[in-house]
Amino acid sequence: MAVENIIEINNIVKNYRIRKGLFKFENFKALDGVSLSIRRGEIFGLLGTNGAGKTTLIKVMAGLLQADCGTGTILGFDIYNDHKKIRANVSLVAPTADVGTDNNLTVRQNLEFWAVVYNLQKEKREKRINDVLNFLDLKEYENFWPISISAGMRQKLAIARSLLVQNPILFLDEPTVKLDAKGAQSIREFIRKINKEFNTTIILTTHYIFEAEELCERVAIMDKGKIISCDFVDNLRNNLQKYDSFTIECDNLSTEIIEKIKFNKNVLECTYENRALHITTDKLENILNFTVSFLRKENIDIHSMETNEYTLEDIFIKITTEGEIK
Amino acid sequence: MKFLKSALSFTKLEFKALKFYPSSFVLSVIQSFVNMGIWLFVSLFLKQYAKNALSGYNGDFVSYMVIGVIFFQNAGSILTLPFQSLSTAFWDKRLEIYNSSGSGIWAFLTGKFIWTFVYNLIIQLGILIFAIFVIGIKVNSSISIVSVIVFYLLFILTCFGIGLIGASNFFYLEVKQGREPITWLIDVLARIFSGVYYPITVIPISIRFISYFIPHTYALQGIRLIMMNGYTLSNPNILRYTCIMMIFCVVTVFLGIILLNRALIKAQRGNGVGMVV
Amino acid sequence: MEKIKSEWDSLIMFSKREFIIWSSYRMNAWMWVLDVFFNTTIFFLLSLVTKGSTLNFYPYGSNYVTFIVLGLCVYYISFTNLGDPFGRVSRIYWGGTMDLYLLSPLSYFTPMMGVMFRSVIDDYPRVILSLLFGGVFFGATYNIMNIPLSLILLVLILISTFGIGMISASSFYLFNFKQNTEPVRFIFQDVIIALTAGYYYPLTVLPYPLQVLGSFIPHTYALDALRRLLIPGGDLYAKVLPLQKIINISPISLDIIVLIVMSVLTLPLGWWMYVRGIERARREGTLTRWQ
Amino acid sequence: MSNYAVEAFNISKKYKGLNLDKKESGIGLWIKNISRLTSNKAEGVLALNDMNFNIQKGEIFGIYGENGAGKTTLIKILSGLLYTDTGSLSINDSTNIKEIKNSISYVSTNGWMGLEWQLTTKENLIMYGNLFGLSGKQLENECDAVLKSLDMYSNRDKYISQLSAGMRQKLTIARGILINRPILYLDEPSVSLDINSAISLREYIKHYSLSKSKSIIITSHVPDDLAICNRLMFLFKGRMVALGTKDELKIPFNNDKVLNIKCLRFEERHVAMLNGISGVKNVLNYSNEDKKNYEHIKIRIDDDKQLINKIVDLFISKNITMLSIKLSEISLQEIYEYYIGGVANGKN
Repeated sequence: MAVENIIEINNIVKNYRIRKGLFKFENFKALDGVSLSIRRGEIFGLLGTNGAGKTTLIKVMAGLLQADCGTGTILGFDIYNDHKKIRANVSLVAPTADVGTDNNLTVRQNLEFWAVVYNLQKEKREKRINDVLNFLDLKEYENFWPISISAGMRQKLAIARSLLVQNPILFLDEPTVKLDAKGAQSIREFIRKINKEFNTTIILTTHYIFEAEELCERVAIMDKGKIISCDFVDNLRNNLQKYDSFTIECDNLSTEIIEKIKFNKNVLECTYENRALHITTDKLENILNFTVSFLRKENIDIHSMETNEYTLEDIFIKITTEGEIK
Repeated sequence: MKFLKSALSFTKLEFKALKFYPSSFVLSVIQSFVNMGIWLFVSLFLKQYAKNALSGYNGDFVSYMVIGVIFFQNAGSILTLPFQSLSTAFWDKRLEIYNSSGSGIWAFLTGKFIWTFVYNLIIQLGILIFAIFVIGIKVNSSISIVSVIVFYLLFILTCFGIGLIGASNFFYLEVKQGREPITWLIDVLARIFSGVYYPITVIPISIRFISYFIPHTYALQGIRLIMMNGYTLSNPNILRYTCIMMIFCVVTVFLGIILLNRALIKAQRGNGVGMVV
Repeated sequence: MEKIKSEWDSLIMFSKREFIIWSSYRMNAWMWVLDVFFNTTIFFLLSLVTKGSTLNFYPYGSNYVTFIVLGLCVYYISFTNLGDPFGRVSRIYWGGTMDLYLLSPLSYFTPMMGVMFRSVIDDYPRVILSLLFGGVFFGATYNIMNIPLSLILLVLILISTFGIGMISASSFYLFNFKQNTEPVRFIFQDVIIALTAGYYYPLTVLPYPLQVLGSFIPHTYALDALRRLLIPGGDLYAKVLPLQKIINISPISLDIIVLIVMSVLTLPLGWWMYVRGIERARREGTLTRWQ
Repeated sequence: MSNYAVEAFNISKKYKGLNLDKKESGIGLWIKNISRLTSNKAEGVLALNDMNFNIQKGEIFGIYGENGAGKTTLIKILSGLLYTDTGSLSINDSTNIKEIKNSISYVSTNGWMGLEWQLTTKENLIMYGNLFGLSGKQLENECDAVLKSLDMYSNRDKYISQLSAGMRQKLTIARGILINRPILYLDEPSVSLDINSAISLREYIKHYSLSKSKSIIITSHVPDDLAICNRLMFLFKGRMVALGTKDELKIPFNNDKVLNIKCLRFEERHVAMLNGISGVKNVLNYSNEDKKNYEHIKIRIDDDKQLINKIVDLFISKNITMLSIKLSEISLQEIYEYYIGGVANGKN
């Protein structure tokens, strides 16, 4: 399948007017020239500090907010003229999952209500609701009041609502905030499952970076209304470190051994300090295998080993504190 | 002293809100004027037919109506105040925060009371002056201002007391929004039986006894007699009304404080004053 | 056609939901009934003030209780149709669901109308109740002959007040009145209508400028016609309203024509303004309160 | 004077009627459901069951548990917002509810957090100070100091509506610190804070406790928040399942370590071989869900340095490329699961 950009926006600018006094207003730049393209079927992560403009961007992409300038198409629809069609074809789960969940209705009644609102055909409604309930393991709770199920369940209910119609795009704004470890884990599993089974494009914002690392192929990191970098996680990593390196913790290395390791032409740099052997290389896998088996052959104890790969969290902190990477 | 200071900080809070939306002050002034106007026109419409029923007040139905409505309005907003304040704070999730200070909820209610009292006093005083000088409500020339103030204060405090009793219902109530039954009932009964809109003498004799259990009856009647007929506190009728109002005032305020305190303690024994979920 | 069908389905579903919520407030329903009862009682007792004088509210017959009961009917209708749409829009806004409704194929109006259903079941029965209480307990009498025409008048006042209600609702987004009292509704319902609609007194009591102001709201005409038709002894031909004195046709037909014109004007205007309001909110990002 | 900031004996708390698991007959209402709790017919639901513990003065104490384990209830009880059903509680050597309220500072970060929209950040703090009986010039100075220390000083004249969620949260925490009570409760302090703010908040809390010798009690379901705690309590379904320092809590694990291995070309059949090495307790987790096809293996092993060599040798012989081998401590969530597993097995 050819790579197809399901979302394509260019130079989006959005200003908010903030009330300062009775008649005084001040502009606040929420988005400052954002360009982004997202492919069909990927899980895309939007990361950023508080107030970086993630939610605004999501609203613009969902057609809930009109950009001040810039161009863009979502699902091939123009963001200015066809916003109605965009809205009818995307789903969104807001960070406060309880919004839209009516506490007076049971879980099932809630879904029935939204099924009608989403204009599902009458014959299909019943089946679809059952499917969604089964898919998210909510079936046994269908007759419960939303208030008596856990926060994680309520979050699932919100996701269930957005799955009723099989829209090709699903926006998840902080889906796991306020959930405990177990609840968050199961939500993450479902996100992956939804993406796989329905080939839904998922755009995800989160504060938990490890979550993005676990789920997303590509991420965009936002700061002050700008996307300061947007790429595959690996590429971001490669940008930060040109060569791979790894560290092996081991005792009593003689200079002789170190020289032997250095002799390999793929080893670019090799130091031994404080019981740590640090090697920089351009061929990670080979050198790893080579070094480890060499050390073991020389009967040297290995205490630990680590490839010095940046985690997404490191990348995030580095990027947001140091600014754009050239 | 510390208590008063924290109560006043709530008063200040309301004042700040007013600064944010000065229009709300204008709106409530207009609202009060309109409400007075409606009843003014009703009395204008009916005044020619009502001479007989109002012989005790010189047959002046318009003055009778306007004075009654102005004071009744004022009392009505105090009556609902405690419950309303608790309810908004509860839904805004503030109540628990206030309660984390030793006497926070009481400071909150007192502050609100002070604010509403002053706010309404200004508005209603304006309307009263308007009614006297523009509409031409007849007020006795030898009116005893002190007596009016005494009655007014007793009236307002009584209403606050009833409001507190009503507010103690808050934590027992099924629906923590809208009107609360006790204050609602008092309000409705007062509208019908206390003679806001018509003298209680027109009420059929078989149900007129209800009037005598409502503080509004005495307060409004006393204020009218003082303002329209020029009676002073030395008048035996007025003196009797003053005593009755004092009893009402002391009983309702004390009962209100005790009941609300008990309700708070009970709430903390149960599920707390904040939302469980 | 398909579209209308689906909107209709959603409307039904909304109403069903509102009904479920409404029916769990049974206590409230009783309070409403009592409220109607007490309201009529107040005016019944007020009418006793006039004991000992002969009444004649020309041209509206001589029964003050019927007079008031009809006033209350129009008051309740106006309370819902005019007063409610704004409240509903703001409920959707503060509840945060506006975004979600917009992310569905529904038209802009369906959610608002659907959510209004709760007030409809709350308030419309009050119209009938007040007529009933007036008749059963307080001696109100009606001209049964003229009921069909009165029903047409009721429908017209329903539509025209709803039109004004839509205008008021649109000001929520269009003029950004979110925190406080909303001016369109306030000026109309709480000032002009409250004073000049004449729920409790005929328009003729008012000073002339207020009478002219009263000529611009539908309530005046609806009440004028209803009272002439339904109160025994009402005069169908005497001209009392300012407009009736200017235009020389029979008062009842003038009332009906004016009501039709007002309905045709306000409803599309309200409709259009509401769409503009949502568009504006979409530009400014004020559709819902997030965070 | 005792050394304890909090002493709790056998405290239990029942909520009324929160048990709505069964579908109720007829149509209920959300509000009704909350308030049905207050009617006498309501079933009691045990929110906290028979808890005994002490918290020392100057200690940072953590409460860890899943959603709905009773964390918030416990903290509300400790701050005098809820009364216990049974048991006795003494906070700062006092059992009087008014004195308790005067010796604690309760920071809840739920919902709108009781901030007043019509006031600026600083005015909010001053208003809150007034509520707690502080006033005057001194209060203003303290407000400035607190705002500075939480890096909020530049926002002091902003209205609440202009603050982001994270800033609002910081403001509620500032409010709690402002009134300067010997005990500070933080309920879920880092929800909706971004990473950097959360880290600096933790540092600040630690510093605050040390420098002013305050007792701080933190509830959270985020393990990172609790890293600064001296002692931890595990809560599960209203029961205290464990209490102690992190090392004490780890005793049942016999100093076991977790070995995390990331590698290429690991297959299912190799698991058995790993288990065959003596000293390997069990393979906890094996997944290849990584996007780059790395396999992640978690093994629980004895605390024995030589074991790593054995495993490395095995991998070399099987031609599996290892990208990292790292010993780590057992995570808080794992310890927690161990304890609640014990409760579930023991009691049911």
